[in-house]
Amino acid sequence: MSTGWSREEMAARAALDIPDGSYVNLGIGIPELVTRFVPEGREFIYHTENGMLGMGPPPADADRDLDLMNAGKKYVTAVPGAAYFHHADSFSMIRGGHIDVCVLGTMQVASNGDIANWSTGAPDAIPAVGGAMDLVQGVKHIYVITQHTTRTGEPKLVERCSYPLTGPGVVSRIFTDLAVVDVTDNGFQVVELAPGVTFAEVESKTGAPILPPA
Amino acid sequence: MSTGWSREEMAARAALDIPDGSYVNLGIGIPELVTRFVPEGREFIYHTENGMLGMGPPPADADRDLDLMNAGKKYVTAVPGAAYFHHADSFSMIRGGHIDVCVLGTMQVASNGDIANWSTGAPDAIPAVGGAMDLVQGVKHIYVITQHTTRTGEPKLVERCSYPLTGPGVVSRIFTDLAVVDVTDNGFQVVELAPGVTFAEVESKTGAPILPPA
Amino acid sequence: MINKMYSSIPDAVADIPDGATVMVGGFGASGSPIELIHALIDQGARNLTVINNNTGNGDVGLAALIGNGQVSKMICSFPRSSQSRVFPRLYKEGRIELELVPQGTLAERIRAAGAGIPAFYTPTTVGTVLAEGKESREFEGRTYVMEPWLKADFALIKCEVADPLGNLTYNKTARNFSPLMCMAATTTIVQTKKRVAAGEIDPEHVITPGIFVNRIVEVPDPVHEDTLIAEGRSYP
Amino acid sequence: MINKMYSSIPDAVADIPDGATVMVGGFGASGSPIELIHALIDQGARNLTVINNNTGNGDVGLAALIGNGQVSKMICSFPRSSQSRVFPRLYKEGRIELELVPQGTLAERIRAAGAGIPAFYTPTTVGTVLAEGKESREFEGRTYVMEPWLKADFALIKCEVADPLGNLTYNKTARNFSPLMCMAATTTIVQTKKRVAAGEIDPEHVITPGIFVNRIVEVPDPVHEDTLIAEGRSYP
Repeated sequence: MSTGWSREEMAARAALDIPDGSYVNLGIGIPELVTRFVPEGREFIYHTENGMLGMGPPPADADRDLDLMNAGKKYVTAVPGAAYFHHADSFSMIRGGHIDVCVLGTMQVASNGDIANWSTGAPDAIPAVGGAMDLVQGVKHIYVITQHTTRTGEPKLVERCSYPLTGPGVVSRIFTDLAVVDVTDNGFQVVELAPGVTFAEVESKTGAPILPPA
Repeated sequence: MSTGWSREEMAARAALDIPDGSYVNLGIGIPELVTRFVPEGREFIYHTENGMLGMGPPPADADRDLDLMNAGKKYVTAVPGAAYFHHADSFSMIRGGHIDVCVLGTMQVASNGDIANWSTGAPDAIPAVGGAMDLVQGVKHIYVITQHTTRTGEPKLVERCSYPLTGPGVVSRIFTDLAVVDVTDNGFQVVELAPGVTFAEVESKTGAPILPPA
Repeated sequence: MINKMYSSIPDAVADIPDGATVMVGGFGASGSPIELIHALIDQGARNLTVINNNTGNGDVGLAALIGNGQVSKMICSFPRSSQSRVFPRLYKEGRIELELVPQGTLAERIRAAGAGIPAFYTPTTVGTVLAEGKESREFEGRTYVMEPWLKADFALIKCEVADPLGNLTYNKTARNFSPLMCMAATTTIVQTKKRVAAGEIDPEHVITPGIFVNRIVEVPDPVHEDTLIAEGRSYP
Repeated sequence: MINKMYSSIPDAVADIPDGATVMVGGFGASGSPIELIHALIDQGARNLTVINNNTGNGDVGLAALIGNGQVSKMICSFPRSSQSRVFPRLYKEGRIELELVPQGTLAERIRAAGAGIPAFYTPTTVGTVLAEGKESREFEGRTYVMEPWLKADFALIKCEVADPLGNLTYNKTARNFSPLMCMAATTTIVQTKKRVAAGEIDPEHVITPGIFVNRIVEVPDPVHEDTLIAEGRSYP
């Protein structure tokens, strides 16, 4: 077992790559941790698909407003300068290319930037897509935070996704517990290794050709 | 010269055919007079394309707000219960079939319901269409108020419009100084003659076959 | 004076017929018009096509309507969530149809219906199984799919403040799909927490202009789906 | 802290290059960002394509920009009005191009650009000369024409209240095209009558969320086109 980055460290590393003043949409899971690691001197404005810019942290139970939820249906707060709007306006922000960065979890991501994070394609599964396909097509930069492999050790960074795609060729950067990996014209390219992790380990746990750090 | 209806009487007659509670858009000219003749016990809500429902009468000069205009760029007021909105929402009301009645002036109207009221088609004219083509395609009922003939005595109710169309087959009822005329599957049909006006006179001043009152 | 107020919830939903297409406002629990949905359960219309982002939670509200066998088809983006049991069961038994529509496309299709736009192009779903059977086309070197408008016979909507003309405001993220659904339904039925006189809502602050609203009932203390579920309630 | 405020009007428009496409908010005189337009006259960019409902009035604002020879093409719905003289003269002399777009189609094309919708279908212009050259198509037995989105490099916008994040409100019918243009331009430049701190605009009352705004200058006492014309003014 390598050392590598913890969930929190992955989120913190991703936050480092988000410029000051960015409009950011965060997926459910590890991506939500990004809010805890905004680098000193930077400010991000969080968008939630259900109709809000300026989403703040969860409220204390006593302060929660049953009409103030995020896209994951969790209770949230509003920061000063927030705005509410309806769903068509919210997805105009997404589809129209106004959101700068979206950080998503995933089941698989391929070396051509394909992402599969909405369905296993199992015949008895109930398909549920939400806003995932809108986000990957509309947001300027699609970042992924994910463990490098599944719990059973299968690579999540693959040559071709075996699960149904959320969108083709959309991911630009991947933050795993082992490395930061770019999707380039030449496929996966490690840009940074986690402390104590070797390129050989990353390569062995990646299901596609991957280039070492330059 | 026949007696016939005055401009005010034409507007009052048109107002009689607008049901209580209607959302109404009025064109420039005689149609604007409709607001003065709302029948007792009825209430109309006026829509103006530039972004307002609940348009009220012109203000006294001292009370005018330079940011409160109608589509004809005249200063207006807002009634209690008014709402402001942007142009895409305003034309959603029009195109989406939410406005009940639009009363327009015209240059020509044909017996198949075609209307031509935006351009003479003269080669040196500067074309200007505004919202006319949106209105005639979107509003549920298109009424026309017009003199029966031009100043030089040419019929304005014609078999085919010679001017460029605003929209094809859209007009349902016409209020002239001489008669109320419906556009039917059988062409023009007089439904009411102005006091002192004979059907023969109407027929002689109409540029298309026209049926007498039933 | 124009007055769209109804004094009785049952009266407001009485004429929804079997086979109707019904939009239901709300995103998850926020903005869900529980009282109107429960009145529709009491009323009993069947074979409904329901449009909502989700499929309800627990055994109240939309989930209860589905559980009561009144819905033959759901059009939604996310039919399962942590507390949705009713739809998954019926779906696996083959007793309810599902049209899965991505969330942004769902919102835009509803808006298009209200705006008189029969179809539009979107990049969403391109290159995925959800684009299968859709017409695609290139604009400026990128591929898009064509999506049709989505209309309804009725919309059931929850708002915060309403006046008798039908001007509405909402509370926070309870707004979500509701202003769009008001535009897209032939008959829009609204439950409001608070009723005010015409003119009391600042014309600058109106979110849904009255032209999109047909009927309003005042429900001063609406129940909230999350509260009902926490209390273990079911309906009827 | 995010702060989109500029202290100088010239700085806010300094980088608009020759050949740019510029949306200008306003419907006739209401909502016209006269100070920003005059700064663009001072700045001198030429060969501009300008998108506005009209073509300006008198010899100030948009009409003055056109009169100064900076505009090679207008995209608008109504290029003449009682007080517009500059555009008609240049048009008749063949010195300015005109793309005539019906008002509702103009609004929807601008919104489409902001919403990532490359094209949509509308019934407007069907059966008229303005449909010539457009692709048409039937939906549910009715004919519609296809219209493309309409983008811009810059938008010049006048608003009533702004905060440093770019959240905006407007005054009455001065709202018109402005919220749509904010969405559709790569760089949106706003003049505001009043500046407030973030949080002072109620999140329920924001008309243009800050994500659509790039630069804001405070112009506490903006001139109004109608007043300038009544005073017989011209610019520069």
